[in-house]
Amino acid sequence: MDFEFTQQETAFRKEVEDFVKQELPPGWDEKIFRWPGGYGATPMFEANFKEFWDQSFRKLGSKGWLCLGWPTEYGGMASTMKQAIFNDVMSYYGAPAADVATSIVGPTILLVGSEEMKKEWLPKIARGDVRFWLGYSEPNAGSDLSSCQTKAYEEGDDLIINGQKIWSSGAHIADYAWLLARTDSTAKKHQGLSLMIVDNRTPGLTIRPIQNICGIHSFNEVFFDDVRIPKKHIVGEINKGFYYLMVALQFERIIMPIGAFRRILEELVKYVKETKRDGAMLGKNSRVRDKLATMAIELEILYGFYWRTAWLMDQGVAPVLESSALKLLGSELGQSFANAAMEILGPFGQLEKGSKWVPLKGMVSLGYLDSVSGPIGAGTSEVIRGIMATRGLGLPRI
Amino acid sequence: MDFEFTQQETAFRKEVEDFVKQELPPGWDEKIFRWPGGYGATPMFEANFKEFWDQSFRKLGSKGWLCLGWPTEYGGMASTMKQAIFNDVMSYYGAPAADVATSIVGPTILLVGSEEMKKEWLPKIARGDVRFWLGYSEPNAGSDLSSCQTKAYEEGDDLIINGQKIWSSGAHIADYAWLLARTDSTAKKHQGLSLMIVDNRTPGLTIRPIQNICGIHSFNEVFFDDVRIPKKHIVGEINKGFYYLMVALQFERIIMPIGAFRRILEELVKYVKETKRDGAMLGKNSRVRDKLATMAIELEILYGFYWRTAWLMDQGVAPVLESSALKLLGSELGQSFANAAMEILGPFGQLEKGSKWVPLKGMVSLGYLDSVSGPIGAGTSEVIRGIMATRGLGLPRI
Amino acid sequence: MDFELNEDQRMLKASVHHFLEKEFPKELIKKLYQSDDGYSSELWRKMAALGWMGLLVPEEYGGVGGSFLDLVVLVEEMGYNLCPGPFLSTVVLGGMTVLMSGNEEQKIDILPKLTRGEVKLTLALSEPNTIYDPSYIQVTATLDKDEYVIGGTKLFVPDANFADYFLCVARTERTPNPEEGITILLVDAKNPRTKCTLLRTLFNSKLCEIVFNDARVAKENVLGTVNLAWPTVTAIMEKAALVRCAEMIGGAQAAFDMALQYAKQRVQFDRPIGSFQAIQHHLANMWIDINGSRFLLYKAAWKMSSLIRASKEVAMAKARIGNVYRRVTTLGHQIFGGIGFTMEHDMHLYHRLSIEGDQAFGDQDFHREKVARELGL
Amino acid sequence: MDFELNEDQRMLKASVHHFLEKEFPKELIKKLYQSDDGYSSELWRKMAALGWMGLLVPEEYGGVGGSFLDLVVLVEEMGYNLCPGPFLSTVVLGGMTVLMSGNEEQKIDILPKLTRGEVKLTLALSEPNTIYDPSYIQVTATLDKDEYVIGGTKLFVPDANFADYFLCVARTERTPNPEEGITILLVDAKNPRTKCTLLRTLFNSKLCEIVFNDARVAKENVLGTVNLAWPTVTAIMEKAALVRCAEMIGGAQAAFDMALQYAKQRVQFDRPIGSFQAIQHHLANMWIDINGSRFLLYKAAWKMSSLIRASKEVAMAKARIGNVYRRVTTLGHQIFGGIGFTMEHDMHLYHRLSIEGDQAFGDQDFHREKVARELGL
Repeated sequence: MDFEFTQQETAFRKEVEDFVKQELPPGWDEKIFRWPGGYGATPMFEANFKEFWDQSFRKLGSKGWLCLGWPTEYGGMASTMKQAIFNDVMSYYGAPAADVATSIVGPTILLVGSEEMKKEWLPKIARGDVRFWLGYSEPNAGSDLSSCQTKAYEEGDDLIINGQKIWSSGAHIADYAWLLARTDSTAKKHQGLSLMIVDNRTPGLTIRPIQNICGIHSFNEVFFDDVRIPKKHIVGEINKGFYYLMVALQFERIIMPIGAFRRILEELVKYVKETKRDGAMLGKNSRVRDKLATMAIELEILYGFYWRTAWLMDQGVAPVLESSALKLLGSELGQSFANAAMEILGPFGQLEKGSKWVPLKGMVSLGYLDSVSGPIGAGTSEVIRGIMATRGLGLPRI
Repeated sequence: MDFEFTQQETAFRKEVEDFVKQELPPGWDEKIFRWPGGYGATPMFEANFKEFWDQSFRKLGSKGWLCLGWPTEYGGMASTMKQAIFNDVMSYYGAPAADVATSIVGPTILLVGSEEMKKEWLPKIARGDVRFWLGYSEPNAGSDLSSCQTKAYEEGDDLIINGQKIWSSGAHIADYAWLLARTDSTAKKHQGLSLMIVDNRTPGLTIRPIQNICGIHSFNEVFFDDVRIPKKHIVGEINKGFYYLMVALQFERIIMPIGAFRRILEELVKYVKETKRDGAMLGKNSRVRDKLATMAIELEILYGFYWRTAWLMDQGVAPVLESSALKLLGSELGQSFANAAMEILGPFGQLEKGSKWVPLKGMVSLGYLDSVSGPIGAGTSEVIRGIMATRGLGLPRI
Repeated sequence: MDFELNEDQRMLKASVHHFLEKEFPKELIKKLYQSDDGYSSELWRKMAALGWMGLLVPEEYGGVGGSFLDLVVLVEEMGYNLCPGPFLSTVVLGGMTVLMSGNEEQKIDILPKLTRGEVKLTLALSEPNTIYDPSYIQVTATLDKDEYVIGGTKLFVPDANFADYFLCVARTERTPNPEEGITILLVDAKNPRTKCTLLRTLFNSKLCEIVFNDARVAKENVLGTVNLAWPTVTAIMEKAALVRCAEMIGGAQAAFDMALQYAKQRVQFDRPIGSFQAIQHHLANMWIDINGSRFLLYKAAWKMSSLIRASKEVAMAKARIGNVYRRVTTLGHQIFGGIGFTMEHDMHLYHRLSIEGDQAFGDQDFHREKVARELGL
Repeated sequence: MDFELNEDQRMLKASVHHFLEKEFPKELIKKLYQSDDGYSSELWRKMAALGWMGLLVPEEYGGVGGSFLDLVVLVEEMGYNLCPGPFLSTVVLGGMTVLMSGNEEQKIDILPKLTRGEVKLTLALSEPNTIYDPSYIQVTATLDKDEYVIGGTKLFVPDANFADYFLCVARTERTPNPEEGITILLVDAKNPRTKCTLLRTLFNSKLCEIVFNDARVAKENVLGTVNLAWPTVTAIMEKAALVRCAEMIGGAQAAFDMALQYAKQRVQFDRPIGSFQAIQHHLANMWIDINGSRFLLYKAAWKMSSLIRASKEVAMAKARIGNVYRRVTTLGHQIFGGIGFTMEHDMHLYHRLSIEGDQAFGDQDFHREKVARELGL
């Protein structure tokens, strides 16, 4: 056993740290904020950050940091551990680090895409040139993606797509859809679905914004009305989309912005050490101490699953249990951090960004709202516990 | 609204209180102990208390206190509220108050029994002359009683019973079984079951003790080998046993020994006010204070469901949700009281009865074990939440 | 015992429910909450005309002379429908304080107007360094001839932006016992040396900062006895905490009702999600949480109505119900999934309110500590 | 990073597992636990022969010279199979204390015998009025010529009934700093002026009371420096806490394995109970609890092995793992239902041990407070 980074990893961590401190615009901390574990306040999906984010991604791309986990022959460093280190550091600073293209589209194409597709898409993604949105959920297919009703029928060399997607995070600032659609209506639910790439500019594709409860436009509804794409945009084999999607789940987990938890905890500790209430330092209150100690312990456990998942992936193992635990605990920690922070800060926690008396830049009030999305998005906690039990522990399905 | 007892109820409460204080043998507190919410340390099922218990029941019977909830024409006072008051006071003192006969057999016969059966059994039960055990569970029918495999086939005017029961609390000190058996093997699972009364002395009935984890013999296995009983011992209509059993559930809930919670809380409060640890009174430790305050609040809520269930029953309502909540919270409180008490007492809590340094007469170590039985016995918490959801809240079954 | 509302209370409950449903559609409520002017003066007058403002005001001052329990019934329904406006501030923090400690002149001056909906009040208590520990109250009022001069900053004053009068809790004397030397002063909100700033919060719930910059008020404006106001403040905080509990239970019930209905309709994996054991258990737990806590609420309210000391019951209710409201709305979101996470949906309104209610008038830790004291610890 | 045991550790783990499974069937374990003489001297010798007692003892004293991580691997398996006996007391409380602060003579005298299983030790620290706050240690040792005279009562001393020597933590001087003036003395258990009484506990786990009635020991029996033993005590308590964590994780894993297997087999409502969502979620939560905490355990153990300060990691592990063990065995009982509630079943053994382990060497509150201090609070 060894719980230290290698020298090379330590050096890499330092390099990322130096880079991000230098590159982030002054006052960045005040501008953006993402509550870890939540999906509602993701700055990369906000239109006003698009330009900065695009530029940043190209810079990261030029350093080779958008494909750290990919094999070296595709420009990567074949190290999920490095990717995890990178995400940890970047998310601590609220900096751009990973998106749907780098964490889901790229790895899936690597795994199941044709040579042609690899050649076409991987370099663009690694350079940070293209952004994708995830076209999975539909009004009647949320937890149950196999109920996907968006249809794509063949017509010559093309597919014609009709249907509707929802909760499409960042569709409005992305270039392409990574779309799940039904290509065989006669097959069983899971078996007739395909993954495909759709250019956002294709005629018939309409995007309508949804405002989430954080007051942010991150989600969209996307309508497909006779949208025509070339068949070669199907990823891997036709009708295997659902299985690809399941396999890709593990990639998704490791992009958790785990460093943001670390940051919040540090800022809270600092706050209670500096703040007097009712004549005593908050940090001397044993109830406050218990809450912060518990947060620190739970975060340490989350890091355990985080590093272990990365390590297992580098061993070539698909860690169903570990990566599920990571998602589950991450979203629960998002909630328990928000709850504990609110309880520690008292009414000050409710103040919003910009208020004169607001502590921690107003992140707690935003986080309190956003944190309810954690156990809902990207697989509800109920679904994930079920996956752990059946696929991970071998318990029988119904 | 009114949260006070009536004058009559207050007077009754006082009468019970005076009675129990006078009647309990000296040192009773040291001898017996029951952890509320648990099923493993019930003194009424222990052989060494049988004589005292039998005598006490006859005394209570002579005062008319074993059938407080029954209609006046059967000797009762038609007041579930009084029954609840009675149980509360008696359980506070760890005194005999109710058993299977008075709380389940009697009320069920009242509801569905024939006139003949009423005449035969109700007076005996009200006098405290007979004790019953509950023959529901089997090795393969625990949560799922409808899977009952004990069979009773008709032969002339008799039934011949074969099969096995388990977790039969107090069968070894009781006179009769209140037995669930399959009388129609061709019907659907729920529909072929009957309730019947079986004399423990009937040939072919064998009782084998089971020692529970509290080290107490309260449970038994009971084997039926061609046990012959007269058909007239069937309760109500044949093949309706499962439905009777469901209806009777509510009666069972109100016998919770709720006063024992009150007693434990009082004793813990007293203990922390008198005990110094590490130079300070335990009661001044804010973590201890939080735990005791939380216990008090949760107990108050339990009392809310307790009185409300009694009140609703007196209104003629069958309170599915309230009585289920009562059982659920009662068993959970049994666990959380045991956990909190252990945490407050530290290693002293682990000491057993009789030890020189033991606090609270050793009830905490016993309670810690017994409390795991609460959410298992008389319907697991999982089953009860399901009943609340489907029968109480109208959610669809599968 | 009797667990039912009486006939009048049932009628009150039904009529409030009906009125709010009709007059306060959720669209209006969302608009009101998002605006700085979070109530409708027209509807405020209608509510007054229905007797809501004067529910607790004795008939001699033009009120209805109802019981505290009646108020709880009313507010539970207001919570159910998220009724916005400075009701609790005016009626409890203001009206009940005047009723408890005002002199006859003050009562005659204020209470009839309050009943008619013509005057709005609030109590200014918390400060940057204390939520409400009298030892750390730093706003001072110093007698200068016939006037008190008030200086300092109050924080999180509810609905101060609407108020015609602030009831300012100030230190008028340094004493060894911190609970002495506290006085309540009636300050005209138009006093030029007060500055009220609306704070932006999670629920935009009109919590304000008030800076008193040597604001002068006549010494006739003292409410109650100079230096001896702290017991009044404590009593009012207890009542306000309990009324807030009523609002929270109402809100939790609404969130539960919405989630239950949705669980019966929403189909995933070819069956209603309410047929899944995990969702069933969530809903059973929510039901228990709400109904168990409602007992605490009504027992405390009944005691108050019956003029029996209810400090322990109020502390129990407040320690528990804020937590329940938060849990219920969090599970409500979990059951609704994505659709509940949108601005158009109503669930987040309840969720926002739950944390505010939990912290108003003493949070869980505060009230658990009170329960411990009531246990004799 | 590397999350795997090395080759030697994997072999150790497998051989321990195999040995215990073979030599300690559950029936024997139940017998041993229920008797006052809770271990088998024959098996104790076998364990010694396998090198378990001397695992951490340097080769120069006849030991194996293994790492702390090796010990954790060993004890995790011991916990899995509920291996009874005074192992932790002898090896950690006794052996490691001698190793850390004994002089050469003492080491040469004790450690080889300990390694061969010929001598058993324990540390007497807690007292009726303190679990372990040095300010309240009341057992005193007073120098009288060449001897220390020890007086007072120690409580909850593990395995003192088996021990050949007590390492008694006594106050030798009153000092302004309570952490000074504490000394460890090696007391022969046969000393006629000591009285050891076995306390009956939930797990019958051989916690003892020792009364020192002016027991005299030669001053050569001081272990380490007079008056300056507290840092040693703290260090030993940290190690003992972590070793106990290893035992608890092993036990939790065993309880989980049993429950998982049962959930796959037990049929109710015509399907395996493990197909019910509620049971599935219980088991998923148990898996997360155990595996999340095992990370804390191994990280702390690796730090100790690497001689990196691990106070924070140990406190995190101990604060969490006791709770996890208790939760896992409680859910284990829930899954087994009635059958698990019988004496013949094994689950209750784990359940009993879980509360004892949680409280040994500092409970959750104690260690959470330590974590808070490590956070700089």
